[in-house]
Amino acid sequence: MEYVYAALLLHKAGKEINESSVQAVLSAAGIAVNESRVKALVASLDGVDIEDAISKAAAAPVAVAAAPV
Amino acid sequence: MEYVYAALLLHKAGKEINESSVQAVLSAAGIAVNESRVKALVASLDGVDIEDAISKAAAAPVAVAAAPV
Amino acid sequence: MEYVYAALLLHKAGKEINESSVQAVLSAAGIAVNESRVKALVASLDGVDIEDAISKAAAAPVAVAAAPV
Amino acid sequence: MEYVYAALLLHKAGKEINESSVQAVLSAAGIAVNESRVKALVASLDGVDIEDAISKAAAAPVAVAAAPV
Amino acid sequence: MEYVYAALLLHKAGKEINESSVQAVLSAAGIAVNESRVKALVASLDGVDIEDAISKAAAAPVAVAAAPV
Amino acid sequence: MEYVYAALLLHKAGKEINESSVQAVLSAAGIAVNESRVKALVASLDGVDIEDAISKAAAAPVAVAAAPV
Amino acid sequence: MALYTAHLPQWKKDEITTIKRLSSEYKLVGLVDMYGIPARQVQDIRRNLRGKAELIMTRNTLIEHAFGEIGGSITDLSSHLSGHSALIFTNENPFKLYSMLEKTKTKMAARPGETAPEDIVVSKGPTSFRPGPIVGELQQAGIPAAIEAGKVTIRETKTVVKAGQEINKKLADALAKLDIKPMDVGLILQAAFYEGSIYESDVLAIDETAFYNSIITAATHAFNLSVNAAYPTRDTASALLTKAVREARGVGVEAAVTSSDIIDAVLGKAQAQAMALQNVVG
Repeated sequence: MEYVYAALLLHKAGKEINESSVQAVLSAAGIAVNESRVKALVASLDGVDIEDAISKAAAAPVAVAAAPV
Repeated sequence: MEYVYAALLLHKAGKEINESSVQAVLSAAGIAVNESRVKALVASLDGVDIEDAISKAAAAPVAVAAAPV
Repeated sequence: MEYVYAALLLHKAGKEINESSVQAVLSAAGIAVNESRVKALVASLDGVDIEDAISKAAAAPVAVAAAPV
Repeated sequence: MEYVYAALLLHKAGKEINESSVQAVLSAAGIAVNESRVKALVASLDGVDIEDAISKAAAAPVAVAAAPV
Repeated sequence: MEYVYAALLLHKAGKEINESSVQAVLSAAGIAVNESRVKALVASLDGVDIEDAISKAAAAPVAVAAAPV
Repeated sequence: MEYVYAALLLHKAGKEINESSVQAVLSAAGIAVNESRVKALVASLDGVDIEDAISKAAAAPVAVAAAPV
Repeated sequence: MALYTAHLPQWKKDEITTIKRLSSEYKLVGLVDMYGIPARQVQDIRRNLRGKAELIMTRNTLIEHAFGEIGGSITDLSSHLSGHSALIFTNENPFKLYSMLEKTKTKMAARPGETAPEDIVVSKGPTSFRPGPIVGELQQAGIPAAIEAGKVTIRETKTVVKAGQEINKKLADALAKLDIKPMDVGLILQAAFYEGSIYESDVLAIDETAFYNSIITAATHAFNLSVNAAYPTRDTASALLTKAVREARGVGVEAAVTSSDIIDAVLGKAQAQAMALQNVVG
């Protein structure tokens, strides 16, 4: 999931999400970066409306609801 | 929110969440870091069971308001 | 509600909830304190498991109306 | 959460929520105040309609999560 | 998604999910295999309890707030 | 379930789902193929809108919130 | 039974020749049960099958005779012959044929003595009948009929016969008058010979709903695995982002991180907690 957080971080910072930017963020966190996972992430995000995905999460209630039945 | 993303990235990577690690991640994403916000983040997360909070977030339903009848 | 806020504040800070502590918090917020309400609050909290009570807080779907996925 | 309670208390009392008022309330509760957290709180509340945010909590339905399928 | 199905098939067959087994399944389907995507898949699944991951709902349950009566 | 996985793998890859393609995928995964189950699968898929079924899977389970009390 | 073609009359020889010819022309030879299907329905079914399958009605002895002459495993089909078997020929596989035949089924009125395939329910409401002896006939069949506003009306919705029970003559007549058609009629595939093997009806029956649900389940598995293992695909990238944001928001609110993105949620949670406590203290 850390790869996805890196993408969100870059998005929030207004930076392009590409292989080198994702790699830079992960490396800064001290993570041994798996290049293929970075590629897969960047490829899968092509054409995705990130703002839209974020807004869907924003609708979530934040405190925990009653226990699942 | 980028500060929280940075914290989760570190958490997922199994790294310690402290002022310098958060700062490093944010900087790598090209974000101009506000030191006081980093301090506040680290202080807020102190004592919080992040794994637990994540799993609660995943279980919470997304609220969709029904159209008024 | 301000009396309850004061009690929660004290509770979260790990402080004892008694007449003088509640009074101090309310006064600091510039609230004219009603002594008998303070007494009533402290009395009614006696024996109450506050953590348990607040964990029952309903999920608040604060941002509403995401389109159904 | 005590910082947020302090903000709600001040809001309820009709006082301005600024660094010194928040600090005063927390100190009165005997809390060692973290300045950055106070700053972050005050900054995040800038432009927020508190009445609106808390009224949504009041209107919140009790969400019952469906069992995972 | 075909890469994920390949993993599911191998899992179901009780086979190890590694680069060559995934490649074999995809090739048998007549797919021109992207080596980096295979590597990413295998890396992502490393340490994952697949039984658990396939049965745990990944999408958030949607709570539909009842219209006020 | 492995027969359905195989069918979806082929579908996602844009390949035709027929007896020999299903058989090839299953065999490559090391699954002992039951010929009549393959036939049954292919026959059952006739007239099924796979995309439609998949889109139902992606939809989040709907939890219905109780009305405010 | 001895099989001496030479002693058979010409018409029988011709039928056997036809069966043998069709058996070699088509990939599938099947037996279908024609029991209880009126001639008119048979016409309809034939028309529906045109171009896809050929239906031949002949005597069982001639079928057996023909299979015997062909030899090999097709002779095993003979053991599935019943009193009302007919032959069906097609190039489809047995599963497709089975579902094709299922789709050609139609509803028909029940005849006296037949078994109800499901609970038969007569619904409340007016009928098209004018008052007359019909009311008594319906009542005798156990249907709560009455005259209301000059029309024969069913007073209440009632299950007149349960699944598996016999439909007696009075009820059969009454249901026919009310135009209730509870019986499924159609060809039932008893067994099929296809590419060297015999397929019996029990393996051919596929529950379409269960199958459709299994596709949904398989797709759900893939979706869940992709998201939970954080292996992004085009189909799941957006869901992964949403999940990551939800996690971040959850952690942020839990830790009361005061960030402008989630401050409203944090305030809401604090307020909800205060309200919960207020409820306790009264």
